[in-house]
Order: sequence, then C-alpha cells, then structure tokens
Amino acid sequence: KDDDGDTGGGKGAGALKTGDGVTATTIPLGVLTDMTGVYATLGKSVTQAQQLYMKQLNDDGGICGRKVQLTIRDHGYDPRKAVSAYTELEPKVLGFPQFIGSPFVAAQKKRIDGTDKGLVIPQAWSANLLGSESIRQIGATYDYEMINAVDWLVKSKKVKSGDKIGHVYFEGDFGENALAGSKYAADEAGLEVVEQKIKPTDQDMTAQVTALKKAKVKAILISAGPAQSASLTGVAAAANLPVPVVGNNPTFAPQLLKTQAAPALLKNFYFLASTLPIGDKGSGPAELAKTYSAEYKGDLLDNGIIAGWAAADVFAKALEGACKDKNLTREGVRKALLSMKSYEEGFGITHDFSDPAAPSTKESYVLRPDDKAKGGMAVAEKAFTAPAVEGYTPEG
Amino acid sequence: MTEDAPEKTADAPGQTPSLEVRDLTVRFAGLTALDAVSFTVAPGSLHAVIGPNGAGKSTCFNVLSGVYRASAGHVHFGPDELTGLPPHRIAALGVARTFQNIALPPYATVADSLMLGRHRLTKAGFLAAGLRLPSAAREAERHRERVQEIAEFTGLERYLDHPAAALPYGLQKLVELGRALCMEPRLLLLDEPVAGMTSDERRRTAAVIAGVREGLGISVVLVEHDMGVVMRLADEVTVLDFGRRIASGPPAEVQRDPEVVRAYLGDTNNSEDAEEGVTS
Amino acid sequence: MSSRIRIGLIAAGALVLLALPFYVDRFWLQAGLFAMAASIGAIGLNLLTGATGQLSLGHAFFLAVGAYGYCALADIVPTALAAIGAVLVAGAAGGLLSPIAGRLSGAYLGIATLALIFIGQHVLFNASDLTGGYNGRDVPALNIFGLSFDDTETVVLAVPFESMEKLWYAGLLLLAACALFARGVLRGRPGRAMNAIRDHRVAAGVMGVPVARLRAWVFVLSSMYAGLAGVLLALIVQRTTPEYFGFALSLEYLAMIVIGGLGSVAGAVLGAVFVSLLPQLFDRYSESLPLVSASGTGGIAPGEASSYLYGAAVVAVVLFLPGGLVRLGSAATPRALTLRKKEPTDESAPA
Amino acid sequence: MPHAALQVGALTAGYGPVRALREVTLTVGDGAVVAVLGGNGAGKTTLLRAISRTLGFHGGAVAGGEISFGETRLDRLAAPEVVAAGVVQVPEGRRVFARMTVADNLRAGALGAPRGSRSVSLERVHDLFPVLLERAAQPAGLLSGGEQQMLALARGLMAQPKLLLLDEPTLGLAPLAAERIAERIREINRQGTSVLLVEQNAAIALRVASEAYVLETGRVALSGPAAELAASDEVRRRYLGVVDEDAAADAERIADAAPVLRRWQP
Amino acid sequence: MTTFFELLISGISLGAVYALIALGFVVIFRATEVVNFAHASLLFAGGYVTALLTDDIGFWAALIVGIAGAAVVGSLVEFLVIRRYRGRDHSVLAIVTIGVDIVLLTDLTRRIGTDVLPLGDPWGDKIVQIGPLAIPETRIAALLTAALVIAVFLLAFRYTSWGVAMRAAAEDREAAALMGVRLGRVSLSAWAVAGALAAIAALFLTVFPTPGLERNTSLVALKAFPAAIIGGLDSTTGALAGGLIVGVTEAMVTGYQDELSFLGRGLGEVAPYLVMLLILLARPAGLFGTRELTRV
Ligand SMILES: Nc1ncnc2c1ncn2[C@@H]1O[C@H](COP(=O)(O)OP(=O)(O)OP(=O)(O)O)[C@@H](O)[C@H]1O
Ligand SMILES: Nc1ncnc2c1ncn2[C@@H]1O[C@H](COP(=O)(O)OP(=O)(O)OP(=O)(O)O)[C@@H](O)[C@H]1O
Ligand SMILES: [Mg+2]
Ligand SMILES: [Mg+2]
Repeated sequence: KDDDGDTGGGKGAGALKTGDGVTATTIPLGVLTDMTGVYATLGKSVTQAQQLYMKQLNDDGGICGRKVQLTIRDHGYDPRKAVSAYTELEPKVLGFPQFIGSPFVAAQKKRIDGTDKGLVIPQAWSANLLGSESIRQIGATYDYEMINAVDWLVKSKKVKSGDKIGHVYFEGDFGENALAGSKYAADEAGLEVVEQKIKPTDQDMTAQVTALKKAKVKAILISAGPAQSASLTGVAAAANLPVPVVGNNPTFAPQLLKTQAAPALLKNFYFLASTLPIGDKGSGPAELAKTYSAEYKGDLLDNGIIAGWAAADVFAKALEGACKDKNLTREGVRKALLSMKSYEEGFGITHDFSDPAAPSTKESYVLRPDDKAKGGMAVAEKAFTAPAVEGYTPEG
Repeated sequence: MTEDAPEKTADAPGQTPSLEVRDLTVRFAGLTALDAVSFTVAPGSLHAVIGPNGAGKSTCFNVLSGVYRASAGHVHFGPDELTGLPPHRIAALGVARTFQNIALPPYATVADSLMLGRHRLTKAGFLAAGLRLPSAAREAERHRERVQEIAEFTGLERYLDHPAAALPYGLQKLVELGRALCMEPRLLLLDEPVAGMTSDERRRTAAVIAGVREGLGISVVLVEHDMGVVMRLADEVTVLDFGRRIASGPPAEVQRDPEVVRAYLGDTNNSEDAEEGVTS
Repeated sequence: MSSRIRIGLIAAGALVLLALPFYVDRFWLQAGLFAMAASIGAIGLNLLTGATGQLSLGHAFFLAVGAYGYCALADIVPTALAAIGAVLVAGAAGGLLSPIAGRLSGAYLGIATLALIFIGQHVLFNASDLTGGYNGRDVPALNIFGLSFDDTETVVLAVPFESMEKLWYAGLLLLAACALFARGVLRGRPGRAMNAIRDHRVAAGVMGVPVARLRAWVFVLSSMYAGLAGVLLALIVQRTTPEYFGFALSLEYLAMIVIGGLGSVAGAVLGAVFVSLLPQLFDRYSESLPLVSASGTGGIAPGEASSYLYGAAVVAVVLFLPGGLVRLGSAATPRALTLRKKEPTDESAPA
Repeated sequence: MPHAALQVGALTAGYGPVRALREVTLTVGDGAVVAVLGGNGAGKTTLLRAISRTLGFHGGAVAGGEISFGETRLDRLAAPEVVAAGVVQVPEGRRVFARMTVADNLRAGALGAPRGSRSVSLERVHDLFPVLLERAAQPAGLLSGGEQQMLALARGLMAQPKLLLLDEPTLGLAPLAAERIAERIREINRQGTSVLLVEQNAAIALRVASEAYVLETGRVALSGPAAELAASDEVRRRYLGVVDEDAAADAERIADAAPVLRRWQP
Repeated sequence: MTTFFELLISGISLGAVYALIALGFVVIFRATEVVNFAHASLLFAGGYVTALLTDDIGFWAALIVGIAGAAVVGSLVEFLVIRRYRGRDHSVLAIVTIGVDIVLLTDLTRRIGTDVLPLGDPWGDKIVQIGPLAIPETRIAALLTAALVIAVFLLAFRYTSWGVAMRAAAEDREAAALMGVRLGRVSLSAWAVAGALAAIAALFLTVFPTPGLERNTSLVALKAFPAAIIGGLDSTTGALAGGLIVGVTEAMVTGYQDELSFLGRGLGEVAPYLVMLLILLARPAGLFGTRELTRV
C-alpha cells in the first residue's frame, strides 16, 4: 500500500528532486472535470483544450525530458464522485490543472492545504477559494467582475447615482460571490441593488422581470446560466423593460444566438470576462481557435477553451520553473508559480500569481454577443480595472 | 422507547363484564346502517346477531372494535365506554374480532399472524427487541408456547410455517379465529366464521367455538348466516334488518318469528338450513 | 445453507473486513466507508419503507440533519457528544413530522417527504451562520477519548493510519451495531406490528397495534439511522455541502432497499453496497469498458457509460430478482417469505 | 348461440411444488348446471383458475391435461381470450373493484360483452339485485359483504357468458338471498347459459345442479347425477350435514377430540 | 396592483405547463398505480425529436412526429421493462422507472450535449397586451391546450371503456383479466399516452420565455410532482388545479421576494412544496384525489 508519499520516481536527471508520482519519463497530472453534469458545457471545452495543449507540449519534448500525462475523471457534478475521484488520483499525480465545481474544491480545501499541497487550478472563480498557496485561480474572481461591471455601467452613463439595478443570481457560490461584488460596488456608486436569487431549475424569468420592473431598475446584472440570461433578456425586452443586461462568467453561450432570444441578446446583453473572447482577432485567441477547430472538428468555440488552455499553460510554466529549480515536486511547482509575477498568456491580460490572497488579475473586458464573430462574442471595451476595487477585500 | 406498552391490562380473565349496546346509530352519506340498535351480551354467553345482507351486522362489529365511529348511542363493556376509543385501546380492554373479508398479511407465516395476536399482551418495545434484552427473549418464548397451544386447539399446527395466502379460504378463516384467540380476549366478535366451509368443517369449527366458550368462559358475539351453527351455539339471538332490530330472544323463538322468516330465512327452506351442521 | 457454514462465512468475512485497511489504499477505504454509511441509512429506510410500508423520499433531509447537526453541535460540545446529539436531533426532526408521517401513506407520503428535501436545502443555503450557506462547513474530526479520527498519521504495524483507516473501524462497528439492532427490531414484537401495519392497517389496529403512534416512532427511528449515516458521511468527506443532500440522494436510498430487498436488514446492506460502489467502479474502470473512449476524446464518456450501466443494473436487478439481492444468498429473513417457499405439500392439504 | 360444452381432460395443475389438481376429468354439457363439491383445499378454486387461465396470477401453472370449450382449446389462450370465448368466472372472495362505483363495476363486467346488448343485461342484473341500483353511485368497497357478493355475480352476468364459472356464489349470503341466487342460476341456465358451480352449500348446489363432482385433495372422488350423489351417505354426511347415527357419534368424537383450550396464566 | 396581476397571469400561464406535465403522472398512476419517475425523460425525448426535425420539416410536422416519438418511447418502456415485472409492489415499479430515467436521461443529455435547441414554434416571443398586462402568446396557447387535453382525459377516464378498463386493471389485475381486460394493451396505451402528453408539455416548457430545450430542461419536470399531489394523484382535474396552484405560488413568491426576504431568498421553488404540505395536512389525498377506503 503506498502512503501518498514522495516515493514515486527515482532521483534521475542530475540533482533533480522529483516525487509525487513523477517518474523518469512522465509527469502525471489529474483532471477532475464534469462532462455529464450541469457544467458539462464548460467541462468539455476545458478538457479538450487541455488535452490539446499537453499533446503539443509533449510533441515539443515535454518538460524536463518527461512527457506530461493527464488522467481524467468525470464526476458529473456529483459531490461523492468528485471526492472519490480526488482521493483516487491525488496519490498518483503531481497536481490538477483542472478541478470543476468550486463546492468540491472547497470540500477538499482542508486536505489540499493540510496534507496534499498539490497545485490545483479550479475552473471556478469564486473568491472563497482565494488565500491558499495550492489552490490558484486564473483570472478575476466573480466579485471583481461584478465590481467592474457596475463601474462600467456608471461610467458609460447607463445608470447614475440613486438608480436601482437588479441582480439575478444563482443560489450557490457563483451567484452569491458575484452579488457580494455588485453590492459593494453599488454602495460605492450610490446605487441600490434589487436581489433576485434563483435556482438552476428556474428557467422562466418572467416573474423576476416583473419584480424588477416594479422596482424600476435601470440595469440588470445576471450571474446564472445561459438559459436564464437568454430568458431574462428576452422577457425584459418583450415586457418593454429595455435596460442593459450585464452578465459574468458562464452566463453566456454562443448557442443562444440560435434561439428566440438572439435579437434581444444582441441588443441589450453585455458580458464581463478576464480574457479576450475566443473569436477575437488578437493573435492568441485566433491561433488557438484555429488549432482547436482543426483538432476537434465541428465542436463549438467558447471561452471555456481559453480558460482550459490558459490553465494548462500556467501549469506548464510552473512545471518548467520547478524544473529549473531542480525541484519537480508539489512544493517546487507551488514555489515556481508564486514567482510568476507578470504572466501574459496571449489572451490580453497580465496575471500576477505572487499573492495567493488576491486573484491573479482584477481586470475585465466588456464583451457583447456578436453573431458574426467565432464563439459569438466580440470586445465592446478593452480590459480595465474599476477604481473601486482598491478598497475591496473579498470575503474568503 | 416503549412506544406502545398496553394501556390497560386489568383484565384477569374470568370476571368477564357484560357488553351493553344502547341505541347504537351509524349513518353514512345517504344511508343509516344502524338505527338505534340495543342489545346486551351477558357475561360468558354466546350472542348471535343475524340479519339480511346489508342489515348492519358488520357495521355493528366495526363500531364495537373502534373501526367506525358511532353517530349516536353508547357501547359499554363493563365499566369502560367503548364508543370513541381507537381500535388499539379497545383491543387493550380484551375485545378481539375476526373479519368477514379475510384480513391476514398474505406473506407472513401463520405463526407470525398468531404472534401478532399476542401484541397487546407483550411489552418488548424497540429498545428491548433491538438490544435483544433477555426479558424480551423470555417473553417471546412464553408466548410462542401459548401460540402453539392455540394452534393445536384450532387445528392449525400443521400450517404454522405456511404463508397465509397459500392456504385455502376455509383455513384462512380458521387462522383469523386463531389470531383472535391469541389475544386472550374477554369478548370475542366473530364475523361469519364458518363461511366457505363444508358442513363437517363447519361442525369442527363450531366445536372449536363451543370449546372456547366452555374453556375460557368468555362472551362471544357471533354473526353468521348458517342458521344451523347459530341455532346450535347461540344462547340469545338479535335480528337486524335495514339497521333496525326486528327481533331478539332465544334461537328457537326467533327462528319461528314471522318477521324474521319474511325478512331473512324465507320459509321455503329454513327446515333444511336448520339441519345443516347440526350435531349432538 | 447450514448455520455452521454460515457462521464460518460470516467470521471469514469479518476477518477480511478487519484486515483491509492494512492492504488497500485510501480510495478503496473511502469507497468502503461510503458504502457503510449508505448501509446504515438504508437499514433505516428499510425499517420505514420496507417493513412498515411507508414510502419516504425525504431520507436525504435527515442525512443532512445528521451531518450539519454534527458540525453545529461540535462548536459547543465535544465531538463524541456532538455525534450522538446529531443523531438525536435527526430523530427529533423525524418526530416533528409525525403528524404527516402518522396520517399519510403510499405515494402521497412519498412526495410529501420529498418536500423536506427542497425545504431542507433551502435552509442549508440560507441559514448561512449555522450551515455555512453555499460554502458548507468544515467537519471537525471526531475525537473519542483522545483518539482523533483526523489525518494525523498514527503508525500501526508499519502502516500509517490516517482518517480513513481509523474511520473504517468506527464505521464497521457502527454498521454492525445498527444492523443487529434493526434485525432485532424486525424479528421482535415491533417488527411484527410494523409488518401488520404494512399489510393491513385496520386489522393491525384491531389487533392492538397503535397504528399512528407506531408509524411515527418508526419514522423517528429511521430518521435516527439516517442521522447517523449523515454524521459518518460528514466525517468521511470532512466537509458538508448543501448540493449533496438532494433529490437524487433520496432516490439512491430508495433504490438501495429495493435492489437489496424490501424489509430485510441484509437486503438494505447489500443494496447499499451495490448502489454506492457500482458507479465508483464503473467510473474508475470505465475507460477499459468496450466502446467507451477516455474522457474528453469524444464518443461515450466514461461518466456516461457508468450511468448507462448503473441505470440498466437497477432495472435488471428489480426485474429479474424480484425480492432483491437477498434472494441470491439465503440471507433472506423469514419476513421475506414468498408464496413460492414453504407451501403446504399436498399431504398437508386437508381432506 | 353456438352449442358448446366444456371438456376438462386429465387436468393436472399446481403451485410450484404443490399439486393442487391431479388428473381431473370433467364435463359440462351445453346448457347443463354442474356442481363441484369438496372440502377446503380440495382444489375447486384451482380448477376454475385453470379454466380461466388465471393460475399465473398465483404462481401456479397447468402441468398437464387439456381444457376445451366447444372447438376452442382454452388451455392455449390468455385469460381475456377465455372471456372472449364466452367463459366467464365469478371469482372466490368477490374481488369487486373497491374504489370504483357499483355502476362502473358493472360496466367493467360488460367489457367482455358485445357492445349493443349492455343496457339489456344491465336491466336484467338490476331486477335481479335491486340493491345494486340503489347503490349505483357508491364505491363498491363500501358495500356489505353480501352486497359485494351480489355485485360480483352481477358483474359476471354483464359479460353475457355462454359458460358461467361460479366460485362459492352464496358465500356470505343470507339464506333468503342464497335461495334467490339459486333460483336465478336456474333461470340464467334456462336462458341458455351453462354453469359450473363450486359451492360449499351443498344443499343448494345439488338442488340446482344436474350433475355433480366431488373433489378431494385434487382428485375426483365421486361423480354422477346430482340426485344420486345427494342420496349417497358419504355426501349426505360430509357435505349435506344430514345426521344419521354413526355420523352423530363420529361428530361427537370430533367434538371430544377437539382439545379444550385452558385459560392462559400470565 | 398591476404587478400583482402580472404575476398572477405569469403564474397561471406557467402553471398550465406544470399541469400538462402533472397530467402525464396522473395518467400513468391511474392506469398502473405507479409513480413514474421516468416522466422527465419522456418529456425530454419528445422535445428533442421535435427540436431536431423542426428546421427540416417545419414546426407542426415536427411536433406531430415528436409526440409520436415520445409515445413510442413510452410504449417501449412499458413493453421492455414494466411488462416484465412479475412482482406486485408498486413502489418497486417506481424504482424501475428511476433506472429507466437514468438511462434515458444520460442518453438524451449526451445527444443534446451543450446545445440549446429552439423548437421553432410559430408564436415566437409575441406578446398579447391586455391593458397593462403583457402575456406571451406561447403561454396562452399552453393554457388552452392544458384545459382542452385535461377535459378530454376527464371524459375519457369517466365514460370510455378504455377508462373503465384502465381503472379496473389498476385496482385488481386478476379480476380485470377475468372481465376480459387485456392488461398488456391497457398499460401499453397508458404509457404511450403519457409519452405523447410529455411531448406536448415539453413544447410549452421550452418555448418563449425559455430559450429552448437544453440539458437542464428535465429538472423542471420535478415541479410537476407537487402539482400532481396537490390535485390528487389520481385526478385529472386535480392535475390542472395543482399545476395552476404551483405556478401561481411560485410566481407570487418570486415576484414578492423582497417582501419575503426574511424567509431567505429564492423561495420560489420551495413554496409550492410548503403549500403541498399544508394541503396534505388538511386533505391527505390531495384536493381532488379519492381517499383510500377502509371497509372491513
Ligand atoms: N364505510 C361505509 N360507507 C358507506 N356505506 C357503508 C359503509 N360501511 C357499510 N356501509 C353500508 O351499510 C350497510 C350495512 O353494512 P354491513 O356490512 O354492516 O352489512 P352486514 O349486515 O354485515 O351485511 P352482510 O351480511 O352482507 O355482511 C350496507 O348497506 C353497506 O353498504
Ligand atoms: N397461491 C397459492 N400458492 C400455493 N398453494 C396454493 C395457492 N392457492 C392454493 N394453494 C393450495 O392448493 C390447494 C387447493 O387450493 P384451492 O384454493 O383450490 O382449494 P379450494 O377447494 O378452493 O378450497 P376452499 O373451499 O377453501 O376455497 C390447497 O392445498 C392450497 O393450499
Ligand atoms: Mg357483514
Ligand atoms: Mg376455493
């Protein structure tokens, strides 16, 4: 019986210190994804992107003369499966470039920080995961996105001090973390937030819109799923409440542009993200889009691809760093990542990983649906950081 | 967790009290099943209640055993008022019954059905049974012996480990009787106990019922359409028709009562029916 | 199978179970522990649904009460007491439901209890300061007389014992105790009364069984089992999250008892093991299944394959083993008798 | 209606290991009324189940022999097809649809019958059992035992059978009602329906029937014209309960043999 | 005040959709006394077929095919699974349907993948203005359809031989067989019908205001449970009433979330269950359900 210990791998390659499953030939990494559950949309893109990245990486000779090897477990967003999958892979892998479902990451936080200490990159941007050396998100957390969103609404004259803005959000960390941001920013800007909490089973936003209409909101923030944002935008338009709808992270999917809601979305919907959209002309996205489509023909392009790719890239960079420091262990990888102060993955944002307590960036782009662009998204305003973020400390 | 320790076990057999039914009335949406019916069952006697189908006999039993609520009237069993008590409280007073339409758990063995009859006489609650306290074990042992006795008495010993549903109708009737006896009742209500038996089976069952009365000296109320059995066993007969009492008295009289003949027996064949099942 | 052989088998099985932590790794122990927790919960549900005929879809709620109750109580009392307290709280929660549990039955009770889940989850999400809201709560490690069930290594016979290893034995102990208790209940006086209620409510009442009260008590008892299962689960996962205690979980428990065998303890355990291990096995080995392509290579993902198989298995077992897995072994309790067994032979038919 | 007789040849049937019927052979001539007597567990119900092909519902099966009604081999059909062939059973223990109204129970009975004739047969059963008209709207489960028995019988008649299988039709009926049933059976029979009558009330059965069979533990023990059987001592004693001396003595013995139950000392 | 009416309207129209789903449960329950957990996946199947074909053969044709398709799926479930079950315990059959549901859902979600499929209905996002109130045409259509379909079934159950046979079979299979009821056909037809109903429900569940059929659509079918129970599991009228009650409760509670925030937010989904509990306390068999009879 192996005791999750530093026994794996020999002391090969000079004084290179290895462990945690790293052998003379391979660096095993774990991927805990959801390809059959509620986040299947995200999971598929992220995973495929990461597989693509690692394939290229290995073709170029891998890292430290070793091939990187992904072991994938699909937990279908079932907590018990997720926990089991982590328990199964943890002893065998150096770290996790993907772990979908922040509740599950949170569930393992204790073990990750306490005993395992392997680098985990969650595909979830909730601030309650901040503050750990081993759990590192890439990009702004939900709350920062919403702060930026509010700031943008104000400075683009869509709302003014004294106005009300609505915020429709999912029960759970995604929505409620986003709400924390919007509330903070609203206070700063002298706005009032009208809350509408929903569950994934609420797919008809009529009642919510009615309530917001009653409250005379001037803009609506939404932190929910694509179906909800489509319904919300559609109903708002139909119920002549022609206000801007601003969403963040997974609230938009290009598929929506094929539905009834398309016109409304094109007209009123905005979207905050801390990367360029996949459809952007910029070199990074364009190239990725090309190679990805070449690999997975017919698969839709969405921002999950970028997220996955970026995570893989960051992990790889950290591995290289660790390799340089002759310390290809979990500890080494962590250290290497902490030393990455200005990392630019080619998606338009510079990240700083030196402070585990802060997100790697506080910047966001404002995007808009665009039925011509790949991935259905185009930049409406380039990356910026709301002044308000300075005073803000995420509750973690 | 002695969730259902029997409420009242002040029923040392022997001083069987008398059963008083006073102006018992039961109404259902649209019809009156029992209309101010009164009769008294003397301690240790066998009282037959007969009458046409739908006369209200089973309804009467349902009230006596707490399954139905009476719309009016009273039932006294010695000092206790039965009307308004829930079934299990009435059972705790020593009132047992059988059902006209067999009501046995289909897959439970006959032995288990009989042991269920001991429920009110035993105490083991969740804790005792769960922790297998010796007291519970001893209790179970003692009562299994008694069940064996009663099985032999009713002639069921051969079927103790058969599931009830696999037994023919007549035997199932007998199991019901046995289960009622296992309650060590002071008052026994039998709803058509010999229905669906051949006449010598009827005779045997009749013998059992007689034996119960002699052996235990308890009161029995008998609903039965087999006049032979009624004539042989009953000390007193009450006749119902459309929920009203149309006659009562010793069997021989009642059988001659023209009302009864008209409403129930029909003159064509009562002699023949009377023959049925008569012995000794 | 003769009782001697049977005892022999049981002893052997026990030995294997006791030895396992020295040989298998954390994943398997954890899987095993999940199965144990499930077994305890399933036994509880089988007392209610199998033996008393009271369909319940709200089991997940009581699991949640147990799990969160433990976390909450651990703030104020020693963890050992907290565990006991949590079980009692779960029982109390069941008791609060007795007006419904006592009166309803069948599908109506089933779906009425379904309400508990949604209400429960709502509370879990919103009563943040007690439940930690969407974040859930860290589960303080159980600590009995200085022996702490956390991840601090205690080396036993050159094998480092972490939480899973220690919990393993605790789990075994609890499961054995719960199973024996339930078996006693089922074979004893309460069990007979419960079956009577299931088979013929009115007759049961007339036989002296206080129907409503007994139903309520059984509901309490099964809730306590669920509570205990919840505590154990919490200790295994070391974190409670609201999502987990949902509709799906309740259905899982229902599936367990039906697959294992309604109304019998052995059935509950078999079913629990079946239902909680199968998906994990499928997940772990699904790459090696035919016509399955590893996650993310398109085609049928392992996750999908495993849920296909799981669903099919559920159907197959129920269809082809009516009466459940217990039929396989002779572990059937007398209560699981069918008409097939023990019929009168024709000699015994009366003349 | 086409002439048809029920032929049961060397029928063997049982439930799992239990042999409930062995080599039973019996005939119900067209337009005849045949009675089957027998003690508990003799196999009477099993016989009817075998004819109606409902043994399967009880984990039983036909092991051998054949059953034919006119040209049709019943033992090759499924239960509903047997009904379609004109063989209708009124099962033991009523089995009325408790939650359906009396009226709907009767409609259910007519499902097997040709559509047009329903109103006719409805009238017939109503003047046969007036109580069913009064209670038309009441859930059948709330009827009294005997009323349910009447309903069960009426439901069977609604199908306008060529052959009617009756399993203890007078069970739980008041003497008067039982008498009326007996008359009605004759009447139905006069109208051209053959009847196979399983009955504990041998007095009535033998009076109604033209032929009779006596089953004992699954075998045909006696058979012949009803009148002859009614005359035989065996039948008189065991099924008619008519007492001659030795029978009385015998009965005495039974009574004594029956152990007395002593009080239970807790 | 207009807010109230707007909420009322949106509640009723949403409720109509729930009613349609609930009716599916009711049909199966009445015919077989089985609580059908696979109904969600039947619904999903119908919607999926419709969505696939709508572009090629036009909406109405696609809808017909979808309905037929779901009916076929339903029949298959009955024929391949339900019919094979030899036991008599209905709660066990319910578990079988859970298994079926898992398989069907897995397959359908796999096919749908990450897509959001519009059904290409003629109503689009058109709105009917009644004074200050705006009602989507889709929902008016839903309400009418629900009322119509439910009326039809009410009559069918009461007055057709099919209905009688179905109820008889549900209560006592053997006795029904003795009446000449072909048990197989009856339950087959019931499942086919349930499938068809599910497909219709799927349509109204996925048109405006919701963007289209997607993998989470089936979750919504859960809400039909309280609807069916509130009305009474064996009552068609109940399905309508229950559906409307659930819809309105949900809309109201959501709309007045601010006023109710002390109960915690997002109560919209929970409220129907609370209502259900209250109703069950008063009427253990739902509003229109038949109480179990205790006659011995
Ligand atoms: N729960 C009930 N609801 C409505 N009517 C009922 C109910 N119970 C009994 N009845 C009616 O009350 C009348 C008396 O029924 P009861 O069962 O007492 O008759 P009975 O004397 O037992 O007849 P039988 O000899 O046929 O058993 C019957 O007409 C029956 O329809
Ligand atoms: N479902 C069953 N499973 C097993 N054995 C059965 C089953 N039904 C009946 N038997 C057995 O078959 C034999 C015949 O039973 P059957 O019911 O035919 O007798 P019967 O003549 O109808 O008796 P009764 O007059 O009491 O109705 C009996 O020994 C009985 O134990
Ligand atoms: Mg009666
Ligand atoms: Mg019989």
